[in-house]
Amino acid sequence: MTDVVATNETILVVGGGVSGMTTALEAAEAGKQVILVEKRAYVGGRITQLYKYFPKLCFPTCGLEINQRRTKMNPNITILTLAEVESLTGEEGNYTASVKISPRYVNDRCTACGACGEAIEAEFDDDYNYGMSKHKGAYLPHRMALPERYVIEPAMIGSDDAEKAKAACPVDAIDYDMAEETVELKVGAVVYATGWRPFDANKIQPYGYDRYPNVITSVEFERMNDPNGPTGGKILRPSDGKEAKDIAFIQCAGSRDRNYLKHCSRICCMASLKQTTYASDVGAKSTIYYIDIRAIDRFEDFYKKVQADENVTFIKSKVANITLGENDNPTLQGVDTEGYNRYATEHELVVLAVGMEPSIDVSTLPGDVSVNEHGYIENDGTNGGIFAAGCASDALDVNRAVQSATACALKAIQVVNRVARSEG
Amino acid sequence: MADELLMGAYVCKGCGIGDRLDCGQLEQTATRDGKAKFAKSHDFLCSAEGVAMIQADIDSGETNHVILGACSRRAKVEAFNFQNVTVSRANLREGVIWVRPDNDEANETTQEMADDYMRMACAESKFLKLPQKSGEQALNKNILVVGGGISGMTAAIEAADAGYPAVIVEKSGELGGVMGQLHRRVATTMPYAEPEDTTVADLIAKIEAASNITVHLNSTVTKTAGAPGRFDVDISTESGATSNVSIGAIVQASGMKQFDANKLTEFAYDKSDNVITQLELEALAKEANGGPIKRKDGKEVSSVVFVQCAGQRSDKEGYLPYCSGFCCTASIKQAMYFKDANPDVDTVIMYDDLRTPGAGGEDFYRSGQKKGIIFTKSSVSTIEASGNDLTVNFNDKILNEELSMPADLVVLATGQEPNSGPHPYALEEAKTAAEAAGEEMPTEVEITVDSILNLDYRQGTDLPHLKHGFTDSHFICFPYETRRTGIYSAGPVRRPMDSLQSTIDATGAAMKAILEVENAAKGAAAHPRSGDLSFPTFRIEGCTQCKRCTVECPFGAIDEDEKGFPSYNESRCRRCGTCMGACPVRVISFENYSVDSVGQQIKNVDMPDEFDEKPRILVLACENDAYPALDMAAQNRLEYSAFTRVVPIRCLGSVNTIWLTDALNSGYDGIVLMGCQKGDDYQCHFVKGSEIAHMRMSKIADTLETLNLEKERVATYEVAITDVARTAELINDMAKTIEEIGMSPFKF
Amino acid sequence: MSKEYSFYPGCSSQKGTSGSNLQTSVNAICDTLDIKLNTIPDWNCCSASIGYSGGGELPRLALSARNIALSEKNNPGQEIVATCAACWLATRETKERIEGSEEIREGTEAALKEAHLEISNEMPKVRHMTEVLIEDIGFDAMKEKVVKPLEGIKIAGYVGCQTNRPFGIDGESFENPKYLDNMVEAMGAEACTTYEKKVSCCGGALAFSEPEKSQALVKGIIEAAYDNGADMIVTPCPVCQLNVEAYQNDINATYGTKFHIPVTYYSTLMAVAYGKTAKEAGLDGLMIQSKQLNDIVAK
Amino acid sequence: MSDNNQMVEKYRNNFLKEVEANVEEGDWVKMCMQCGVCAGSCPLGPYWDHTPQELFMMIRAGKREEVLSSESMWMCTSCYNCISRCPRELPITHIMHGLAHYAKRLGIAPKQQATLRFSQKFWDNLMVNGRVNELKLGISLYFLDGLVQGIKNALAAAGLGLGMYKAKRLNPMELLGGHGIKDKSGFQAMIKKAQEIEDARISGNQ
Repeated sequence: MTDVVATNETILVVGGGVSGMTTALEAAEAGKQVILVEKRAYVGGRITQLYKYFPKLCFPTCGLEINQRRTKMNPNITILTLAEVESLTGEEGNYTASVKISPRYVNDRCTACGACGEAIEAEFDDDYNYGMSKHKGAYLPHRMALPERYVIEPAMIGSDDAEKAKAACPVDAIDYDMAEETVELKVGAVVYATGWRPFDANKIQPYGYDRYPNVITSVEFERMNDPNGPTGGKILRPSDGKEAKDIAFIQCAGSRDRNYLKHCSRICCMASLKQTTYASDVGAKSTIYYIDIRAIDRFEDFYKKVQADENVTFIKSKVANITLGENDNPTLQGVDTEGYNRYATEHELVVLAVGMEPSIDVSTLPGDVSVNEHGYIENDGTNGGIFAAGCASDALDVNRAVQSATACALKAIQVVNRVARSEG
Repeated sequence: MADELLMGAYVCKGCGIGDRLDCGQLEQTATRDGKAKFAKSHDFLCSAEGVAMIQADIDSGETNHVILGACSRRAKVEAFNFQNVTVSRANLREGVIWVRPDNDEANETTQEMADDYMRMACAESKFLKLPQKSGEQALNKNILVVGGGISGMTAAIEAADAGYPAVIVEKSGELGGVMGQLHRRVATTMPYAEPEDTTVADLIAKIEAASNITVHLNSTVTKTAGAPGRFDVDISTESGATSNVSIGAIVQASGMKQFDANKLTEFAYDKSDNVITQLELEALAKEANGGPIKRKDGKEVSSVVFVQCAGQRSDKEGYLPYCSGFCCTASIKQAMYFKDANPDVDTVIMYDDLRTPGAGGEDFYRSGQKKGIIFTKSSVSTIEASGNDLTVNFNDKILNEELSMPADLVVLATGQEPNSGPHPYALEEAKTAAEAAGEEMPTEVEITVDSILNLDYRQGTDLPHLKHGFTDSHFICFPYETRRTGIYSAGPVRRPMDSLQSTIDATGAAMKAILEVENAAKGAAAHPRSGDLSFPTFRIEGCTQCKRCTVECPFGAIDEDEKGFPSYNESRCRRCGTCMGACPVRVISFENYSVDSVGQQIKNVDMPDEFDEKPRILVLACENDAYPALDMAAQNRLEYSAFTRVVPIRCLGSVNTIWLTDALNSGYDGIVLMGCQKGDDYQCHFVKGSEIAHMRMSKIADTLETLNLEKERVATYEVAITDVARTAELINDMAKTIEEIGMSPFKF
Repeated sequence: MSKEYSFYPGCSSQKGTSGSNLQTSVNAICDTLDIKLNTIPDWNCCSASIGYSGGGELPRLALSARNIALSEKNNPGQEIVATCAACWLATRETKERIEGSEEIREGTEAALKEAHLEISNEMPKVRHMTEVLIEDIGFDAMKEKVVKPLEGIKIAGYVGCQTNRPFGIDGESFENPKYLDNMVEAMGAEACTTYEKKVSCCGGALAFSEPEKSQALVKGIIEAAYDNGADMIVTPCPVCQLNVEAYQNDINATYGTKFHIPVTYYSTLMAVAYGKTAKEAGLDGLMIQSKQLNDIVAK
Repeated sequence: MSDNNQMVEKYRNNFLKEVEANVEEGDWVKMCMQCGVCAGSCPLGPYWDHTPQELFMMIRAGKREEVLSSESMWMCTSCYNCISRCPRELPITHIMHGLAHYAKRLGIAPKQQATLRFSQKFWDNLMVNGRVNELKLGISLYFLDGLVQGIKNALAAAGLGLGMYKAKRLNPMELLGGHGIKDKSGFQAMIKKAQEIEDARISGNQ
C-alpha cells in the first residue's frame, strides 16, 4: 500500500511533464511539500519524446537531466507514477484528491540492470515511439526514465515470460501481487499540468493518414529523427523503408479547423520549421503548406534562417486532400492562394503537423472550474486553489509552458501560505 | 561532523559487479591504496539493508567520508542520499562492467579499471569537505520591482500576496506603464470575443491597499550593490533625494518602448497627422471612450487601414528584425473599437502572416471577422499623404494585384523595443563579431541608453542582453535563468509579449525572486546546481590579482576590492568553478570541488610503465551532458577502451590546466575533454564555461610542445547528452591515436 | 410488424423517367424487408440543387417545405424518407434552414399559407433510404434475406456526392465512407474497398450544361472502377447512375476508351440477391445490361 | 476622375454588405480566412476563373462587377466538397448558388452561360406542373441555341435518347402532359408569395 503524507499545506501537481516538474521543483525548492502525480511510468512527459527544441536545435534531455537531478535530490517532492487523479473535491486550502495508482509490478529494489528484459521474448507496441517500434514485456520506458525502474506490461501477467522475468531478477524486484489501488490525498492547492496529446490524425480524413502509409504525423517524424529512435535517426518511408528525400509538411492538420480543433496550436509552425532542418541535414527537400506562418517574437530569426535554405519551399495553401500516386507517393491537391496556382504534387513522405489537444479529462475536475470550449482550463481567478500550468491552460511552446508553470508554483504557494497563516 | 577523516569504502556486488569483478581486491585497493579506514562488500548495496548498514556506520561515527563502489553517481541517488557526510562514488557498473566485454582476456584490464575507480573515489573523498556556512547567509524577503507597468505591478502584487514585501520603483509619475495608456486590452478569457478592461485600475487599487508594497514614483535605481539576500539599493527621485533599501531579490520589469515611427518615411508618418501608431490610436480611442473615433483634425474616421509589421520582421537598417507578437491581436482589437462604435466604418487590416496563436487568439480573430473587419494578405509599399487625404498603395497577395485605396486614418503596427540597460558584454561581442567578419577590432561601443539597475558589479551595470536588446534567457527549459543571479526580468524587456503573457511572466519572475531569497538564506546555489551549499574561497596569500577569475565568471559574481583582490559574492555564484579553472596559481577552491579533489583522482590512477602497452586515457566529462551520455552508452552496452578513466566535472570551464599538465607529466597517453556546445546556440548551462575551456585548451598546445608531446594527445570536444554512441567513439578514437603515435614517455 | 415511413419519391423516380428503376427496385426490397413506404400525396419537385437561377432562396425552400407540410398532414408522426440524394438533401436542408432562422420560418410559413398548408415546430426527421436500411434494418438483417448471393461479382461502390455530403450516414467519413461496400458484401459480392473515386463528383446537373467537363469527371470515375477490377459500378444516386451509365458511348467517342460497364443501384443488387425477378429488380432499366446479374436472376 | 471613383469604391465594404444582405448565406463571406481548401476541393476547379475563396476576397475588395458578371459560380456542381472541408464552416455551395441567383436577378450574369440557362429552364419547367418533366426539359435544352444547333444536339444525344427509351426511362407520352401535381394553383400561389417576400426584402436593402 502506497502511503503518502499530505496535508492542506501540501501542493498537488497533476502531470509530470516539463510543466509539472517545473511547478513541483520551484515550489519544493522554496520549501513546500509537493506531490507529483504522473500518469505514465516516468516523469518528463512529451519532451522526452522530442529530438530537438526549436529554435536552438538543442536537446530536451539536457534540461531534463537537470530537472531530474533536482528532483532526485529534493526530499520535498513525492512522485507517484502510473497514477491518475480520478476526482477532486473541496475548496481552496482544503481539497481531497482521489488518486488511482496502477501496478508497475516492479518495486523500488529494481536497479534497472535489465536482466528481466533479456530473459523474455514477449514484445509490445512501444507508445514511447508511437507504435513505430516494440519493447519487451519488461522494459525501461526510455534510457533516462525517472524513476529508473523497469515496468512490466500488464498484458504479460500470467504468461511464462512473466515467470521468466521474475526468475531472472537478481534482486527480487518483480512483484506480481501489486494491485491497483486508490489513495485519498488531502491537499491545499492543486496545479493541473496535464499537458497535451497530438490530435488523432485518423480523424483528418482528407489527408488519408488511415489509408496511406507515407502520411505520418509530426510527432512520429520527431521520433524518426532521434538517432536513438525507431529508425535510428533515418527518415524512412513506412511503405518501403526507403529514405525520403522529398518531404511535405502540412500545417494546421487538425488546428484552426471547426471540423477538428478550432484553436491554433501555436507550436506547429515552429515545429515544422525545425523539422525541415532535420530533412536538410540529410539533403532532403521540404515543402511547407501553410495558412499563416506563426513564428512569433525572436522565433522570426529561425523562420528567416529556414526561408534562406534552398532545400525548403513555402506554399501558402491549406492542402485540400491527398490521393495516392505512383509507388505510394502521396499526391497533394490544392491551390496556392498567393497569386492562384493549382497544384497536384507528389511527395515521398507527408508529415501532418498535428495540433495540440488538451489531455485533461474535464470530468475529473470540480464542476465550478472554468474550462473554455477548446478544453483548456482558464486561470481566470475564479478557480480557488486550482491552477492550470503549461498546455493545460493553452497551446504553448516549452518556453512559455515553463513560464506558466513557474507562475503557477507561486499561485499555489500563496494558497498554502494562507493556510499556514490561518493555522498559525 | 568530526574533523578527523574517517573514510569508509563500500563495494556493491549487485547488478553483476560481484560476478565480473574481484570485490575482495576492490576492498583491499580501497584500504591499501585508497587509505580507507575500512572497506566492506554488500550483495545489494542500494537495498534497504545495504543502505541501513552504511547509515549505521555513519551513526556510530565509524565513517564521515563515504566511498561507494557501485553504480553511476546518477543512479540510486535517493537511496544513497546520506546527510552530514561526504559521498564519493566509484562508477563500477556504468563505468566498468557495462562498457567492457565479459571474457577472459578482457577481465584483467576490466579489474584494473575498477581498481582505479576505487582509488580515484578514495582520493576524491580525502579532499572533500562538508560545506560550512559562510556567514553570508541572511533571509531578506524584500523584492525590488523595477518598473510600474502591468508586469511590475503584477510581480509586486504576487510576491506580496505570498508574504514577500515588494518595493516598486517607477520612473514616471504614475503606475500603469504602457498598459495605462490603453483604452482596452485584447480578450484574455473566454469567449475571447471582445476587448477587455486593462485591469490597470484594479492593480493600482490592490497596490494601494496592500500593506507590504511600497511605491517610489518619479524614481530610478541609482545603485545596486551586494548580492541576493543582501542587495543594497539606492532609489533616487528626480529631485535627487535618495533613499536606501535592503533587498533580497530583484525583478526587472522595465518594459518596452515604441519603435520610432519617424524612421518609416515610406509610410508618411512624419508627413501626416493621420498616420499614427497603435499607441497613438489608443489615445484617440480613450478620448472617444466608446463613441465615434475622431482624428486629430476632428473628422470622424469613416475608413481606417491597419498596416501590420510596420518596421518589423525586416532586414532594413534600423528596423526591427523580429516579430513583436502582440500587434496582430492588438490591431484586431483596435479595429473593433471602430466597428463597435459604428459598424459602417471600413476597417481593413493588411497583414503578411496573421499571428493570433493559441486558443484565445483564433477566437478573437473570428470575432473580429464577425464584426466585419476586413483582412487582406498584402504588403503595403507606400502611403501617400496630400493634405488630410491618405492613399495606401499595396500589393494584394491573394488577388495578386497592385492596388491603392484611400483612408481617413492609417494605423501603423510598429511593435515594441525592449527597455533594457546597457549590455555589459557589448564590446566583447562586437569584438568577436569583428573578428569573425575579419574587420578591425572596435575599441569601444556606443552606449545609447541609461542604466536601469546601476549594478555595482565588476562586470557591468545591467542585465546582459541575449538578442536584439532583450534580456531573455538563452534556455528554452529555463526561461528565467539570467546571468545575474537573483535578478529576473519580466515582461516585454525580456521578450516581445502581450499583456496576458506579461502577467504570467511577471508572476513567474516573482516566483524565481522568492526562490532566490530562500536560496540566499540557506546559502544554496540556484539553477543548475540547485541546492549546492558549497561556495568558492581563495587563499589571498597566493593570489596574484591577475583578475582572470573576476573577468571570466559568467555570472559576474566576483568583484575586486580596492587592492584588486577578488571579492566573492556567495549568493551570486552558481558554483560552476570557472573561476577555479581560470586561476593560474590555483588558489580558488570549493569545499566539495577543488583542484585537489579532481587533481588527486587523476594522480591516483595506477600508471603501468611504458612497456606494459597499457596506456591511460583521461576523460574529463561535463556532469550534465557528457557524463550522462557515457552512462547511456553503458546502458546500451557500448564498449570503450579499458584504459579509460573518466572524471565528471561541473563544467569544462572549471578545468584547470594544471590537471592536464599533471596528467601528461604523470604519464597519461591521452586526454579527452567533453564539454557542451559553445557559440551562438550554446548549450553550456554555465553559459561561457565550454567556450572559455576551448580557448584555454587551444593554449595547451604550448605545454605539449615544451614536453615535446604530440598535440593529438589532448582533444577537446563539444558533446551533447544525446551523443551516446559518439562519446564511446571519441574515446576509442583516442585509443587508436595512441596506438599510432605510441605511448607517452612520461611514465615513472 | 412492418416499419412505416412517409415517402418522397422525387421527379426522377416517376414511371418512365431516368430513375424509375430505382423506384422499382426499392419497392422490391422494401417488400422483402417489410418496409412500408407511404407516398406523400401530391408531392412536388425540390428543384434539386439546380433551380437557383430562377428560384431564389425562399421560393426554393418553399418547395421542400410544401412536401414536409404535406407529409405532416397526411403521414403524421412518420419520418420522411427519400431515395434520391437531391430530394433528401433539399428536404433535410430546408428543415434545418427553417429551424435555424426565424426570418426563414416566417417566410416559408407565409408562403405555405397560400397553399393552405403549415409546418409544425417539430418537423419530421428527413432520412435517406440507405440510412433506413443501415440504421433501422442493419447489415445483418439485410444479409439474412439473401437467397441468391452475388458470388463472383466485383463491384465498385460509387457513393457520389449528395448521398455523402454534407450530411452522409452517421459515423461514416466524407472522404471514405464504407457503408456501400458493406452492403455489397452483405449481398455476397466482392467490394472494391480501395476504389478511390467513390465520393468524387460526376458533374451532377452540369452533365446537361457542361457535358465535356462533366464527362471528363465521369471518365475518371469509370477508369478507376476498371483499375480496381470492378465488373460493375453500384450507386445510391439516380443522377450519378444516369451520368455514369448514359454517357459511356460519348466518352468512348471523345477519348477513344472502350467503356462498357453496368451501373446499377444498390437496391437492384439487393433485389437480385433477394431472388426478385429482373423486372422487379429494375434490371430491365439498365442501358448497359449486366450478364452476371441476369445469370443470377435466371438461376 | 472615374479611376478615382473606382478607387473610392475599392475596399469600401459596401459590396460586402450588399452580399451579406441580399445573397443567400452571404453573411458568411467575411468569415473566410483564405486557406484555399474550397478552391482545391472543387471538381471543376480548373474551370473557375475565380475560385470561391478568391471570390470572397474580391467581394471584400468591392469588385462588384467582376464578381457578379463572373461565370465562376455557375460552375458549381453542388458536390458539397467545399462545405464539408471548409475549416471556417462557410456554406460555400449555397453562397455560390446565392451569388449566381443574385447576379441573374440583377441581370448582370453572363446571358449565354449554359448552366444559367439550364438552371432557368429547370425552374421554369417545374413551375408549370410542380414537377420536372424530363422530356420537355430535354427538348427545350436542345433548342436553347436555336433550331440548327438544336438539331445537332438532338442527333448527338439521339443515341442516348434511344437507349433511355429502350430502358423505359424516357416516355414520349410525357409530351402530352405527363407528371404533375394536383394543387397547381396553391403551389403557384405559394411560390408567388415566397418570391414577393424575397423581392421585398432585397429591394428594401437597395
